[in-house]
Amino acid sequence: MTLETFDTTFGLWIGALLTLCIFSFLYKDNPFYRFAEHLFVGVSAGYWLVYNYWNIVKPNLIDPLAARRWQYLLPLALGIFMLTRLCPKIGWLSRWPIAFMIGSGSGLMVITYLQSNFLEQIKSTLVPLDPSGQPWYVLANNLILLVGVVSGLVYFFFSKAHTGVTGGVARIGIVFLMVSFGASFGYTVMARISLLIGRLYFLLHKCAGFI
Amino acid sequence: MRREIPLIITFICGATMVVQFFIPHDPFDGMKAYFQNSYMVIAGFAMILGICNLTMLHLKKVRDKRPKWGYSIVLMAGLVGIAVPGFFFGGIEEKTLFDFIFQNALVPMQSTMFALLAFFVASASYRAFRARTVDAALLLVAGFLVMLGRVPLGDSLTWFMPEGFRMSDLANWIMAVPNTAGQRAIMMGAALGIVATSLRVILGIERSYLGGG
Amino acid sequence: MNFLLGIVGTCRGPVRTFLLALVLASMAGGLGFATPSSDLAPGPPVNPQVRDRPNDAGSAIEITWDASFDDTDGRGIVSSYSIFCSTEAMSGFVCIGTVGSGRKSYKYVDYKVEDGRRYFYKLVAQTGNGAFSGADVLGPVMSSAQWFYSNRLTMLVALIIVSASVLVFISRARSGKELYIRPIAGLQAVDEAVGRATEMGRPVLYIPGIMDMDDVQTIAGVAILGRVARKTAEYETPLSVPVSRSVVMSAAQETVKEAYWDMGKLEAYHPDMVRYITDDQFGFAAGVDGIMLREKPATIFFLGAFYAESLILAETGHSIGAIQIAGTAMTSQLPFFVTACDYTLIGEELFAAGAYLTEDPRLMGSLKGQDVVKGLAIAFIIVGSILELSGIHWLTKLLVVN
Amino acid sequence: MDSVPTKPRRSLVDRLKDIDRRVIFVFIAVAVIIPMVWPIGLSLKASPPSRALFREVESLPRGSVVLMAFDYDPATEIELGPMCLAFLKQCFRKGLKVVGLALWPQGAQLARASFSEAAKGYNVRYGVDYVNLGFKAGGIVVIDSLGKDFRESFPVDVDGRPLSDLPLMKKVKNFADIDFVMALSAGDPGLPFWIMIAQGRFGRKVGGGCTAVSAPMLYPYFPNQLVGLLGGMKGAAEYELLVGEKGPATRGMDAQSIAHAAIVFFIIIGNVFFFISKRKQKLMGARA
Repeated sequence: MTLETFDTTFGLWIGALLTLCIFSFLYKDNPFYRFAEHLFVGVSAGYWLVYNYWNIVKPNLIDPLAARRWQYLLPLALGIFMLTRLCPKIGWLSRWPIAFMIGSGSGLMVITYLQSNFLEQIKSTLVPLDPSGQPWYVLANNLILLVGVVSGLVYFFFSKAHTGVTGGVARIGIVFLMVSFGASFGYTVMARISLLIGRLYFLLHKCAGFI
Repeated sequence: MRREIPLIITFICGATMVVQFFIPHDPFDGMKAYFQNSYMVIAGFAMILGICNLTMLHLKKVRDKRPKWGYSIVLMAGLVGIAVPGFFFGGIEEKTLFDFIFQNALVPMQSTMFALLAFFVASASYRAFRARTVDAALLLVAGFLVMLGRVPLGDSLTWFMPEGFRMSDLANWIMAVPNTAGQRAIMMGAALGIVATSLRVILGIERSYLGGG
Repeated sequence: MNFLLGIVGTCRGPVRTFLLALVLASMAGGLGFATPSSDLAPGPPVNPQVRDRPNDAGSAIEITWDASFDDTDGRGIVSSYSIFCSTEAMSGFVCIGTVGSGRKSYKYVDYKVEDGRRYFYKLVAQTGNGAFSGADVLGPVMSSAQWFYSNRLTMLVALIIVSASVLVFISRARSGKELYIRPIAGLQAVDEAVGRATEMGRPVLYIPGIMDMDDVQTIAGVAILGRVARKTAEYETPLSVPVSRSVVMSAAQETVKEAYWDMGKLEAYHPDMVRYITDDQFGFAAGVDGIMLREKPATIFFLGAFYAESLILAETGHSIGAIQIAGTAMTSQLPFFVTACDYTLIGEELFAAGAYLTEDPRLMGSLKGQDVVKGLAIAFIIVGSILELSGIHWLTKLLVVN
Repeated sequence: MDSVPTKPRRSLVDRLKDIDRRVIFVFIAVAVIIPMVWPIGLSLKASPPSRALFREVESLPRGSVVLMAFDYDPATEIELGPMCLAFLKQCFRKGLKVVGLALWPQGAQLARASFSEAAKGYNVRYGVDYVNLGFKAGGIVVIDSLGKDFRESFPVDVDGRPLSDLPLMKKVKNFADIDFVMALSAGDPGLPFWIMIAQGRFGRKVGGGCTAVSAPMLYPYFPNQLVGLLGGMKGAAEYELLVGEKGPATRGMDAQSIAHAAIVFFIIIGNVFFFISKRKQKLMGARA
């Protein structure tokens, strides 16, 4: 057995054991799951720490600073301020980087959501209504879609009680929402089963050589 | 001042991000990338805090010999076991110890945890897909039809229908028309909620993240 | 050609033979007689234009043209186009780029220019054998930076409308005008859910999603955490907040601490109430599942941004018999929360939660402002659909934002 | 959390209605494992997009060059891997040459494994009948550069050998030398980009394979821009059927259909029990 095949075999066995440990959770909480869970949390936390350093902090901060690009001093300062939480006396400084992150995050969200999830959605509701060159049933579908979008929006009215006309339209909105939840759920079932088949294929084929 | 300065920072950063969208001119054109880069770096530094928190909690468990403290040792061993080779021995390239642990421990656990969903999807649908109310019935019927339409069985059950009106076509119709409508209404509503919340954050009206409402 | 073949397919007998012959003849014509020899110079690019590229930070000139007459189906002898550039009109042209043929119209952007300097361009079509078309000198042209994206005017208008209506109603609400807000079941249940945990003597588990603080859903989740923490402080119920991002941990610690301080229960606060698990999506799910099984919380809140872990968490929470209140704007995960949780805040309802729980007039005013925008959007959609159906498109064209 | 108040002695119907979820878990596990170990071979009919892809590849003359993109990762291998194997076997059997590349980082390794698995039993050699160019970051930009010269983005193959050392790559300069493009894609960058550039701009014939989740978004491209499409495990199983190589997807499809049927069955009995117990309650209410 060469070192490489030993590596592979050993690795497969670790993978198989941990896979079984996690699956044991389905029965109930037990020492095997607890072992895998703690290992999982520890290893993944370590993984992301290392990943963060090599893929974010080094290329996006250390390398540019080493190349004397001084505009990177600001993120460095903010990063260090973040760490002041470790000393309670000046811990309040950590609010600055948090404020920076929240501020720029919200600013970006205003723009992206207004554009792609609001204006673009209005547009994609309206554009397919152009009657030229479309069979009637496509147009009918697009009109149903329009009714669904409008009534769904009415459901989200907060300052109007759901009574009378508003209530009736909101009711139609709920129908669309419920159908959409059911459909998305049913649609995902198959993909989730594929994941399980993938894991079992790993266990039965690659590890046990069954099939 | 401890509260005012963060509010000013939030306002300046937020306003800059909004303004840069409309101005192609220097220096606004590079602003978005710079800010995003900066907060990635901040999050990178912050990870040290998270790791400290996790370590302290579990070290305390071990020190106080609290029930099941042995698992805390497993956790610490996992953390140190991948971080030390990742930082000092060979980095994160292929065929390093770091990569070995990633491929053979982390990836199988991630995919298995993900695969648990196959079971949970089944138990959730058994419980929730019941025609208790009109709403639940709608959920049930839509989900049921789409599920059947996704497998060959669905079409075989509707063999008597003309082509184009079988179960899979019905499922596709549900996905394309009522489902899209519902999703779109949620998206548009949520977008407004997000925009309004962001505006309140930028203007300092929503400040609970600084502590206090 | 396809059209003819289609006809052939539907005919039979002698008619079919005749038509087939016709098709073959026309094909031969296309191949043999109409194709010019490749040694000839190809026709030049049609309608070549140069201009400063609009809506940019400068240093870019855009060259556009339509296909040469020899770059069309059946006469495709043009293999590529070459672009030459110089700072003088008559001399010094250097090739700066080549573009492959086969399209109807073309665009090439020259990024190696200085703002405020005059440039001249030449554009030639060439064949695979190296024959060139003639070319006129294009230009002079200068690049410059602009101060406004002309194609984003619609966005600016939309932003002004949204901000104005939100801000107007906030200031109105501040001045003491009473506002009605319809009940939302999931939010009415918050008190009861915390109360239940108190009665049972079990903790409340609060998960503000798995995304970082730059996501507004997380901000909303942490804001609601502040309200829930006030209640747990009041009832002296244990609170546990596992998080998957370190910055969220810091912000959540501040929020919870402030809430306990406000309620005069600072001695009951402990920083370990908020604990970091791991940045890993499924590692976090595994850790939180473990917490659920061991701490057996009576009430679980999922408020923030969730991905595929949503159902793993919600099903485990259900299996231990907890009351679960979820809320997210992730459309792909809502179905799972709806099926597995007792109450679900759908999309915008998550962002409305702050207003319900605090009854802060400013937040209520903001909700009213959002409603006004929704009303405008509905009106716009109805008017727009009538226009579209009657074949008038200017309104939808306004919505294009790049 | 059920609306029915718990009675001291519960009837069978009530107990079945609130069945322990672990019973469901066992059924799902069995429904998946049994067909995987002993395939049933449920009848399957190839759908038009799969058949079209198969016919198109069959019609390629011997020696034609097929470009194959491995734009997926281990998470989606269970769906896309079997397609890849069936397709490669068809190519090798027909004497087609295959050039593999990846726009996803882990695709290069998957390509290596798939090539060596598919090559078993065929007289094919690396460098002559197939090559693996490895991974290149950049998505659409990489595809665009292939229109000019493969060497621009891929100066060497996955093992660092220069392309000039590979006999197959001597006759492949750019898209003009590619007869067919097959893109296996799990997301972005992926099939839409290949359609946009390879088909739209360079007029190559493009076929593809994708996950079940993204199939509805890609179906509209068929048949004008996409010659054929394999969607999810079902598409892979159909292709195995067409090629005549029953493989993992056929087993997987059996497992998937049965697990699906099991869930459908549970939903039905869940409702049946629910209605029976509701009627019983009503009757009891009437008596009281």
